[in-house]
Amino acid sequence: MNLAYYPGCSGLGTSREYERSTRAACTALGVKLTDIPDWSCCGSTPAHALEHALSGALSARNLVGAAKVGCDTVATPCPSCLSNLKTARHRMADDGFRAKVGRLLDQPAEKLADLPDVQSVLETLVTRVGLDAIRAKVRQPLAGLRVAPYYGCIMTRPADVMRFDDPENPTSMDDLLTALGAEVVPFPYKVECCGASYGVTRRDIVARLSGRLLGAARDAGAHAVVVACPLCQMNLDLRQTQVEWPGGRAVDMPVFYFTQLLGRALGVPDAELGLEQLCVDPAIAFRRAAQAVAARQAEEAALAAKAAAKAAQAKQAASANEGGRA
Amino acid sequence: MRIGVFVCHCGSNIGGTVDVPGVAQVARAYPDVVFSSDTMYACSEPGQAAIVDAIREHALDGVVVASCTPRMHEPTFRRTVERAGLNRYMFEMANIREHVSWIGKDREANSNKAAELVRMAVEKLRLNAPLYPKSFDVTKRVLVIGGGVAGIQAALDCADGGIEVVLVERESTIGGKMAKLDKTFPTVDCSSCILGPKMVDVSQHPNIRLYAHAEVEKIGGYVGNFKVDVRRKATYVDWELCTGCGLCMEKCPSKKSPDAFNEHVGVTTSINIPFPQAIPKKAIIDPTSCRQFVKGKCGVCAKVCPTGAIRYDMEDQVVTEEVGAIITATGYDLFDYTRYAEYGGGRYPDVITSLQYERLLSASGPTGGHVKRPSDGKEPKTVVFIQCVGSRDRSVDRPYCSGFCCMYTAKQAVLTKDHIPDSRSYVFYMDIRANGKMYEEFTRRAMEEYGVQYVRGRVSMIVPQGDKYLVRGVDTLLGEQVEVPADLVVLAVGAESSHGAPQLAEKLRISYDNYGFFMESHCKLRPVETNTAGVYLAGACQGPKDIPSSVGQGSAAAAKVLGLFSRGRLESDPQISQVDVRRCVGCGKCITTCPYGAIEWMELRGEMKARVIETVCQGCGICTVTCPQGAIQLQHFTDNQILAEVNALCLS
Amino acid sequence: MPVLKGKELRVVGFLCNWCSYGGADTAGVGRFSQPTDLRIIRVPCSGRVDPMFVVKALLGGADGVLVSGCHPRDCHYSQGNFYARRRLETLKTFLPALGIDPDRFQYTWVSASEGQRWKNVVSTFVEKVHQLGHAPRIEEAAPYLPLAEKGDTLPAPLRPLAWPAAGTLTASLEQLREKIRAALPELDCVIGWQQGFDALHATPLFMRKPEDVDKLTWGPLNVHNLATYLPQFKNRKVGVVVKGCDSRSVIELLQEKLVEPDNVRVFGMACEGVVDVERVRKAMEPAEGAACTDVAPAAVAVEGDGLAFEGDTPVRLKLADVVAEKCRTCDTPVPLLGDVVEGNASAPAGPGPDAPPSLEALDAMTPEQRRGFWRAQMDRCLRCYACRNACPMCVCRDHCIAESRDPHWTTQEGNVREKLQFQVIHALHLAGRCTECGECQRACPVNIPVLALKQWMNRSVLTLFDYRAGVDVNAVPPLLAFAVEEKNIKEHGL
Amino acid sequence: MMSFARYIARGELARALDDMARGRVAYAPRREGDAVVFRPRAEGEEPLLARATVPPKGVIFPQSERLFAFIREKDPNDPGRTTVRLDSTVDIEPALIFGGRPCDARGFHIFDRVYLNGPYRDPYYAARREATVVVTLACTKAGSTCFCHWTGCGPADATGSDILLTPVGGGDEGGFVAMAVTERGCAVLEQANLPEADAARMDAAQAVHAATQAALDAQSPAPDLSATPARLLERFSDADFWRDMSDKCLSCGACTYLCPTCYCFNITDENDGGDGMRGRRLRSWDNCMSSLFTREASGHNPRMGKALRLRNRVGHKFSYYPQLHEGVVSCNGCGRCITGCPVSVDIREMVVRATQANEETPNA
Repeated sequence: MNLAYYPGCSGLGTSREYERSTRAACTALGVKLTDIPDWSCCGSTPAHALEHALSGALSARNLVGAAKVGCDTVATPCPSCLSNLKTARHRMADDGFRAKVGRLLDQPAEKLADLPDVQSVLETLVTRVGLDAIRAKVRQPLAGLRVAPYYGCIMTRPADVMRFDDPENPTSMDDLLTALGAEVVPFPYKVECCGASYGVTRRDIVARLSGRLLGAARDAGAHAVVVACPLCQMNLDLRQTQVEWPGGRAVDMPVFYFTQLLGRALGVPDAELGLEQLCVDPAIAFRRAAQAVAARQAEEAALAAKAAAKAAQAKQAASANEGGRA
Repeated sequence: MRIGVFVCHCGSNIGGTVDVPGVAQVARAYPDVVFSSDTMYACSEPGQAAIVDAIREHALDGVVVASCTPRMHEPTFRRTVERAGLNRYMFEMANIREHVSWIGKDREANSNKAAELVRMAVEKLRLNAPLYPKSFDVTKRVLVIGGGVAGIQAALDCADGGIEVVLVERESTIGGKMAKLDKTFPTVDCSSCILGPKMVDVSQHPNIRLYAHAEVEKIGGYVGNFKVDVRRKATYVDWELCTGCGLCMEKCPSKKSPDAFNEHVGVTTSINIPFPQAIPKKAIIDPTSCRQFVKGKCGVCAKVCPTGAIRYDMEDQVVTEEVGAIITATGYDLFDYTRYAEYGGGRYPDVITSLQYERLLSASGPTGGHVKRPSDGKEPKTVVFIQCVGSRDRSVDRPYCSGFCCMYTAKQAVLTKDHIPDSRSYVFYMDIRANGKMYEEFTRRAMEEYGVQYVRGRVSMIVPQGDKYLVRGVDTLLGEQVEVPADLVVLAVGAESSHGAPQLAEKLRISYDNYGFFMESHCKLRPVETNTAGVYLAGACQGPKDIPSSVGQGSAAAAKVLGLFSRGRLESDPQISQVDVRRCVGCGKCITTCPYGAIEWMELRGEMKARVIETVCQGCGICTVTCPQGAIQLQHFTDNQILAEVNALCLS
Repeated sequence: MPVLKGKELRVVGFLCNWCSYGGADTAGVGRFSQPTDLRIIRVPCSGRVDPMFVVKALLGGADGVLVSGCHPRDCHYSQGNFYARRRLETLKTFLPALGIDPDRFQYTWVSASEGQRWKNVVSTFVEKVHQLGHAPRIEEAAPYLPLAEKGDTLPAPLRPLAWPAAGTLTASLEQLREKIRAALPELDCVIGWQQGFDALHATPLFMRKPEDVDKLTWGPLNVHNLATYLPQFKNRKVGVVVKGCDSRSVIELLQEKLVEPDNVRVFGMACEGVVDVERVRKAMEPAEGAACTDVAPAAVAVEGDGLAFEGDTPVRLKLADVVAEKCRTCDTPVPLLGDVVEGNASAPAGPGPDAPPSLEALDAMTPEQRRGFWRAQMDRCLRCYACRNACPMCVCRDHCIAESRDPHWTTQEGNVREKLQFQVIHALHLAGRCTECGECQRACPVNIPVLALKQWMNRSVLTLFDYRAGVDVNAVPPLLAFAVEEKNIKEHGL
Repeated sequence: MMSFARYIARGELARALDDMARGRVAYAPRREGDAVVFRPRAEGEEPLLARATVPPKGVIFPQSERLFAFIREKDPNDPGRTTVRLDSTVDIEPALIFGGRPCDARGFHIFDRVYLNGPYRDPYYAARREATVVVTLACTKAGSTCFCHWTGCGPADATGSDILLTPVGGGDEGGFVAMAVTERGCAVLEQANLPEADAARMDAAQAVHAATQAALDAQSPAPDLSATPARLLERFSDADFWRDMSDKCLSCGACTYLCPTCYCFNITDENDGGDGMRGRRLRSWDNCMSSLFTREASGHNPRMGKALRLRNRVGHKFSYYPQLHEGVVSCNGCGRCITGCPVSVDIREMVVRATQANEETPNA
């Protein structure tokens, strides 16, 4: 499988660990990622607020680059890049828009007509690699780890453009994590907003929204939250002490990128997964998982003991009347 | 030939952008036109009288009226010329309103076009021949498909009118959706109290033959002489012997089989009688959950059945019925609420559909009328109703309003207060549609007397919180977001076409819209008829509607059928094909392409020829094009008549 | 009162009463403004629209013709639009053969509730017709007769075309005669060929008595397709001797049940190509302007891949130069059915150019040239209808609409339009039925290349329905059937 | 009359033709596709000397001609009353036919007996016949299907022609001896002011005629057809004979429309377009081999089968017409019906077989 890879700016900056773990996981799964030569920023959130054609051109430029490399699909980890690339490709259907972008990029309009398709790394792993293939390659199942999968609010919306999973109740990450051996807790806020870029201007909003997410994860009994978006990870992980926890009780809740857990399950050494970059110590989650495993084993042992005792008593009664008969 | 041309002003509709007198003047110069005049309203009483007088005064033997669309007034004017003694088919129309005056303001071009359309009509009329309908006898029996309230009403009215009725119902009992209701708005009277007696009348009426658990398989023939194959699906219980005592239900070991009647709120036994007032009150085995079928061994019901009515080896059986007319009353289905993932429909046990809630409210329901939360059986204190789930929403391809959800939600809110006095109900709505008699007053009482909290706004999401559900929405009147912690959430799901409706439509050869509702002949003027003669519609199969409208349409359809049969014999449409045996060489191509099998072989002096069966031919004309030498000609649309119109335009 | 000069063009519409006529009404009720050019003719169903109505309008001076019916699956008569779709798509691909711009004819589906859509359909189509302007009339086209004579630019044949030596030929011919003599008693007669009025012509032979069978010949002069006589023997037992191409005509007759299988006994042998007498004559003519055209050789001998003509000027011609066009690409040298004498036929044609030479010539012309070509060729038509009566598929012979008053499609006017109109009628009636036996062109006393129209039609039928006539006895000709989902018919832009 | 003769050198032919056709439309053979048909000739155009595929009869007896137009007019103040006005102006333009053969020209003679000298004089035919000069080219070679010498015609028969040209001497130094047959022929020939044809050339012409006649007699000696009219009548009810003769016939119309002596026509009324108030009465060629020829309004057809129709065609030419016209056979032996027939029905074979004594078995 030959995919063009669009890392996105945060991959080189605040979400380095997401970038490293994505590459590690893909290599482990045999997925060849060909970086788009001379890729540039996709315009992220501000660009399309200013000028649609310019924002479209920024993304189209990258897609043209991908086409040059001869790939039919572009994979990108970050939902914001995914949204910009997909919207730009979707809008190429409109002749007027395509002509304007064509002038900006001095590319002939027809070449922009059929640009390569765009998918998130999550979608590529689940649909093209396939859960069975991933399950087969799991070395270290995430036994006992209870996770709350959080997709963020733009990965699946707007539905007719993104065309990924069920827009209101996506399940791809849930299935992936289950395949890795983790236990997914029912998490109602999968696609509710974490406050995104308000973290800079209106910290109070992020505090409330992210707080609610973390509180729900805590109440659902999760050991950790798993995300697929650099901005969500920052709001939930970096600002964990600043958020308003519903019910007041703050607790350390590690926030992983799904590619980190994927890499770990596939046996990739922790150093390559950038676990040390996380603010809340990931070890807390693994320790809780271990305790959970131990607790379950203890319980099974007790059960087995009880069953054995009953069997022993029954055998003794049988031999008693046999003795009687004999 | 002596032709009269009448050009209509239609007030200003035509006169406004067409020089009507000018067209009438030009028409005087057309071949065989001996009289031409313009008239203010041709279709009006004086207008028609003027035509009759002109026919008599000028001894006309053909009339052209240039006015509106023949689809609307051709029958009217045909009767007019018939009153004046002419044959109905010595008449042609030129549509100079919908096709000319209403679509352009250029007076000169419009007048010229109108003159040409009149010229085409005159040229065709010059080749028209009088046609005489043949009469054929009618099977005075009617088939009613669907045993819901509309079908029951239609069946009873037809039976009371003295004609035999064959009622075919897909489920094992008639009653349809209404039988599942506890109470009905706006009077909150008990649904089975008003429906039950009618269902009993159906079972006891001598003129009604009921086939429950049966489906229509094939329909052939034409109005007055339909031949219908009905597949009576296997019930695995011999209904002749079953007395409906219910002993088998008590003893049946598989108690957890799906209870479709109760909308899967509760569970039931594999062999069951859906509800106490079921008609026919007979047991039926669900082969998907019955151990005898699934595991191959059980036989408890066979052992306990006092009359030995159990037949595990029962097969489907197809019976053929001959009927003269068909009334389709196949009702509707509910929108699949799982498509709204944000409401958690199908995932959260206490988020249920309105019909499931109706079963919880119903005394014959699984909880005996006590409202209990499906998750833990506790009585809910806060109930939230959400309107327009799967209605008025283009994103799920359901842009239409289902009409009755506002009313049954108000009713359910009122009943909730009755059942749980200290409960508190919320209703999230966009607009309340309460346009029937006493409807608005009823919803007002729900708001004022029963303290139902109506919140104007849509619900964005439902989040389980502990054992409650946080319903997050907006109150657009206050301009704030709202969160209601609810014990139970009831989704007012909208109506959609009954599953299998498109396939039935193709069997009936009627058309349906892209939501699967059947197309009526004219939305205002002929709501219960279809474009296929002899096939009528009643109830929600034609579009979402409440019980009063459905019953009304049931009676309307019955009235149409009684009117159809009242005339004793039916007249066949003379606009059918005819074979000129001199020109027919017996190649059989027309027989191959006739969609109705209306052409058969005939031997004439040792040669094989084609012959048209008058009563079966529907007048489509496919055979006339197929015949290379034009031996078979569709009357009133013969090759020469159409060529006359083409030549009037092109042969200059 | 013709159309308003300068403002309107002649646009004729055929609308089905139940859906599209209703859609036009709804557009009217909705007051959606439309250009005034369109004149609507109401028909019960799009299945009632005969492609010849469209041709009659276009040849008669219409600048544009629009047909509209119910959407597929929604026809009031359930199948009308399915048949219409096949008939009208076949017509649309055939119009260019006459030099008529196919954009001048459009068919589409509009339902009774789609007022807005009808307005768009009419406005777009009328706009398109205005772009095309007045339709050029075929009878006013400049006559165009390409100078390339038939003989000289012929591509090499795709099969060897070598008749067996005289000895083996007569041996297998004797075998064939034996089979016929054996079958003769229980047959009314057996149709074959015998020597004609000169050495260059064979003529059909009707064998009833054993001694007639002695006259049976087999060779490159057996040009006639004897299957054309079978329909007249409808309820009598008859035998017929066929070449490979003729056998396809017998199969097509059986497909359409125009002859009963147990009333027809077919005999045949391998064929190595038959002569085109016109080409032989051209090759024989010493010089232009000879006093008398049909100077015939005294005798003709078949020698392998050539023909030896004795006579005052003995000449030897290569078969490849004088053989009929159809034989160059013949893929059925051995009859496909019947009691066949296993002669040693050479290999059938391998893959070759997709279009036969005369069709390629027609393809190469511009629409203007095609109009001029058909105007010039049809000018000399005598309306003798030999092309119709020689055609095995034309069974309605005495009742043909080319000469009937009811229905009155064609007038007795001697102009090019009426003459060409019959050729279009013939091509449309043969759509999906013509086996390209070439008899129509061979029978024409003034040698008009009418076969090119049928070859064009067969190519359209092949692309639209991937169907070839007269190959499978059980197949139904495509225009006598329909498919709910058409594989190769793409809905048009309107 | 034979004395009036001129000589046209080969190179001079085009110029001579222009002079002779002064003030007339000249029709000459021209190759169109693979057929040679008579078409109006442009000034100075070198005429094709090959024999035409179709006879020139269409110039004088058109395939379809308008007899008259009828115009319906309405009384302005009473649209009920309509009067019909006829417009039967016959616009004939003087013409000249060059390049026909004696068998073509004699065809006009057969027509004249019916349309001019018969009980009813046809104005349309008469107008065209008198306006057309026929310049015929004598034959120098015998075609395989030529049998003009059987029917009273011949390779140099001048009947029906105004001027007879005979090619003398071969190659480019040869030329044509032009003999005027009728006064009109003399006048037209005079226009071309050509040199006198001296005795030597006249003899050469006679020699050519004789040579062609000899070639014909050698190729197919003329049988004695004097008894044919009677024999054909005797054969009238011999169904087997006519079945055998007509088995292979396709009953199309090629033979009749190619025949220079077939003069049957059909009359139909056709509506003009425009305002529908005008129409035309057309006379067009008809073909007795088609079943429509004798089909009655009821659908009954006295000659339903093609055998009966073929019997009528042969009988008409070799029996019925001769009995009406002093034994003149209405067939010039041009052989076009044989070469033009898709299945090579040979009228010679039918006539000879019919003439032989009855006792011989038909299928000999």
